[in-house]
Amino acid sequence: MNALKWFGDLDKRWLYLLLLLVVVFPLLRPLGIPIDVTASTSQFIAAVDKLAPGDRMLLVFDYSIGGGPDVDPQAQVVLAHALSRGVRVVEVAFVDTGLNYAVKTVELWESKGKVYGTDIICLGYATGVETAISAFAQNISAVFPTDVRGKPIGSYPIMQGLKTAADFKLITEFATGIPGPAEWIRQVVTRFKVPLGCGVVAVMGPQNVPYLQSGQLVGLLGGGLKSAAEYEIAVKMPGAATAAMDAQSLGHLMIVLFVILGNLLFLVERQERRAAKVGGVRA
Amino acid sequence: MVAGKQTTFLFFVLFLATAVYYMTRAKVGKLPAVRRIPGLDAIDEAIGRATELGRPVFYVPGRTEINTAGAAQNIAGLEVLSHVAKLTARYDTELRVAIAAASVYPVAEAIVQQSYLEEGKADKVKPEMVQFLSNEQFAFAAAGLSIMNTERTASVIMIGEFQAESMMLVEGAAQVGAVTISGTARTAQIPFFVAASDYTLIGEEIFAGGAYLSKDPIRIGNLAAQDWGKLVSMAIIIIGSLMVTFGNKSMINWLKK
Amino acid sequence: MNLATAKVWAGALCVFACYSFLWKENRFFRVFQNLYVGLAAGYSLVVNFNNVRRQAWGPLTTKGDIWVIIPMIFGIMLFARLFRKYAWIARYPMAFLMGLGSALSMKAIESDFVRQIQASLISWKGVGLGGTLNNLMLSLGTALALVYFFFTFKPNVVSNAAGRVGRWVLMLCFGAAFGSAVQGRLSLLISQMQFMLKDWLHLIS
Amino acid sequence: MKKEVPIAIGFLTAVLILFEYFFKTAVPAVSKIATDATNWGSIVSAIAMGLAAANLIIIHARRIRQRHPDAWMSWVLYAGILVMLLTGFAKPKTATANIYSFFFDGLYLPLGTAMFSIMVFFIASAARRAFRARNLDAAFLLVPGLLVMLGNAPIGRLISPWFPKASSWFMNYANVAGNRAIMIGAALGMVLTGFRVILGIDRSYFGGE
Repeated sequence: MNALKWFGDLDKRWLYLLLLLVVVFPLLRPLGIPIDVTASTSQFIAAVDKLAPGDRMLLVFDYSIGGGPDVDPQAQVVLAHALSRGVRVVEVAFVDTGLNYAVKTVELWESKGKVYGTDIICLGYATGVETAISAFAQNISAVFPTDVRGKPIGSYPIMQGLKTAADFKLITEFATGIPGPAEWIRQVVTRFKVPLGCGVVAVMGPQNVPYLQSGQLVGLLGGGLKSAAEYEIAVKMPGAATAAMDAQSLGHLMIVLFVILGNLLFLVERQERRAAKVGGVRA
Repeated sequence: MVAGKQTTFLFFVLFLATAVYYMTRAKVGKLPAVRRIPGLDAIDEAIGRATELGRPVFYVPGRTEINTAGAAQNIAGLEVLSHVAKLTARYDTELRVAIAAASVYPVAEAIVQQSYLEEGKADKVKPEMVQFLSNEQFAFAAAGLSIMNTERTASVIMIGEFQAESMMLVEGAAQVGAVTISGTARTAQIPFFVAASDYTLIGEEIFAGGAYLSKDPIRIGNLAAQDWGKLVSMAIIIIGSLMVTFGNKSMINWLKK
Repeated sequence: MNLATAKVWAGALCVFACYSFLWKENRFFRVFQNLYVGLAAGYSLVVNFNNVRRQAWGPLTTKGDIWVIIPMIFGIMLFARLFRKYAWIARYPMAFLMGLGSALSMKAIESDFVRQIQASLISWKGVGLGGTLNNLMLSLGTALALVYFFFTFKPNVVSNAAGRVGRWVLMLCFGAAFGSAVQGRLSLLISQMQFMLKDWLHLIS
Repeated sequence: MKKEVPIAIGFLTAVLILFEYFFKTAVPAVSKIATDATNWGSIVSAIAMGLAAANLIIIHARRIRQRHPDAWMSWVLYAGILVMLLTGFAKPKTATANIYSFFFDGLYLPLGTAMFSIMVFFIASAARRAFRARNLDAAFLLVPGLLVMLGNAPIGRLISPWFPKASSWFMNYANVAGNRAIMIGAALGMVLTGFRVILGIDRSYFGGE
């Protein structure tokens, strides 16, 4: 009883500190809680596995700064998986800050021995959201006459024969808001029948499940960082997301505990109020 | 007609026609009774509280630009703002309107000016009343938190389209002990509002705000048209599902036309 | 100190500034908040200047597209709001923006109205009892939740009961959405801590 | 003139956009005009950013003039604007670009992610304070909330395989049903709000005479 009251009166800053410690501890000392690969993640992996070496995949960085950390690990592992299978990757962004991530990713893989313009390329960022996506899908070189490094895209081997969205074997898009799966389905999937796989922040996951059910998406990474962790485990490339999962588990437990304790406290207080009322009538 | 939009167009026209019908009825005084919406009733109370405490009312009419698909929600927020600004003018209460979209700024500023003019307090309008904080999501949220804390805001009202910053602002308001009234039609944000604010307008309720508060007959007529729209959609869902259950897909095909 | 290290240290300082707010609203936080607002405004001015240059100035000077003069004049007319006497001039561009935004919002009649109704038409004979209940939830649940939003119809016993159940459906929906949002928000804290422990303190690899 | 012309402008713009939406196949030429109008919208709102920035500068100038205790912070804000404006147009790989990159990557981006990441603490305190089963309605909110939180973390399955299943049921059914109702209702509200603005019934945004 008293412990509950103590919890109820506890300065909220102690809750903050507790949550912070619970998150930091497993990052320093991993616990190794097993991670299950869900069906929608496996579906996404299967779509990438279907690609043959030399096929071209489009990777779209539609994410903002704030939500980026939740989806960036997804994009990184999908890219690593695709490149490891010899797939060639074209990167674009339709959110301005997404370009930052795209450019850094290209530099990372260049340092790992991939050849810019042959294995991987970054075209740049186009403004205009849905109208830009639509224009891009119909005629790539009209929206991006040059790549992010300022050279005509026709001068790169990877771009040979790429005219419309239909020339990609798979499109993967990672989003934190608008544009997201809905815009890509409307503008690209319905018209060009290209398989589309999407990765989104956890908040957007549920609202996009219907697209997976209706077959408009071939894969959905709908759980933010957790989906990235599942992907990393399934393709045996454990990275930042896998390392984060223990912290995720403990953090969830902590918040659930706060809710339960808050409710127990509420019940106790209500009981006491009722008791006090009854006492008052008798007196 | 664009393929796949015929039924949509039919609904669109029918719906506008219903609205016009109720608007003309409303003009001759045949007004439907509107059910109570506690979140909107609480607005007067929230401003009264700010007046008593001598502290400002903090208002946010959504965060998206006026030339995007989120516009209607922001316009709903701006309609409520015009009511709020009239009250703060009447009671000489401080008002802080925080703006996150450049194109909303001139509109909000005009609305506040108009409201003060109507209350005969045009000379009381100050630049601080409508402030553009930032169009960067979390710079806006941080600046909002700073204003709430330094000016000890008594009441916080947020109606319009919001994204992730919503939780930060309502919880920040709770921390300075402000009464919070919030509302949005953006489904991903409603749960945060419900959990952390004192009153929440859910989805369509924000569009009723202007009518409810101004008691303007034309807008109240609009509410009746909205109700018919919902009744029709319910009927289609129930009848259509029954038809599908017995293997008849003609309703679905008709909607797809 | 090279540029990369300087960025990491600056980033860590930002984290301390923001997190200090959790202790108490303070001046350290406010300094960074003002810096952030300044940087954001500057950045946005640069981006928007480039947008105007690309979308309006470019087509005007290189392709001779004279029509783009109209939005440029509209944009300049907005500045009339700074002068009370001429404020009415800003009405013209504002009316244009409001008309445009209203029309774009009205397109929701298809995606959020017709298509959502269409998606709710599903067979109540699902696979097994569970499937039936699921499908009933999807279509009847939606229909009942709509009752909650009735504003002007006279309430009766049936609509009151339906509205009550509808409210429960909405609450279930909000609870589930809140729960899943916790996951995403927690991920952001974790990656922030990964940055602090890895890039700044080099405690993990 | 001061009222009728603006209303006519708004009305015609809206009719153009909606006409294109429903009838572009009948009159293909209208598509280009509608796209142009939408682009004009982004040009006007890009220029509006200048007005918004002017407001920001004016507000802070007033703070400085009124000798507000935090007035010196307004200078920090001005410095932020100035730095971005002076370095934002630099060519890549120059010294100026490095300064820009320091402020953009070293301060602007981290401030965004750091601000966003403190949100979970607000959720934690709301969890204790607000998430209470005060009545039946609140219980309907609480139960799926807890189940989804447990089901969405790897540890949930370790406690019981039932948690992820419950979580996905709530996400795929209850969540979808509620969301759809909100969307349908809100769509009606959006159409009528738009309709009122287009007809010029709501003109509070005119401000003044």
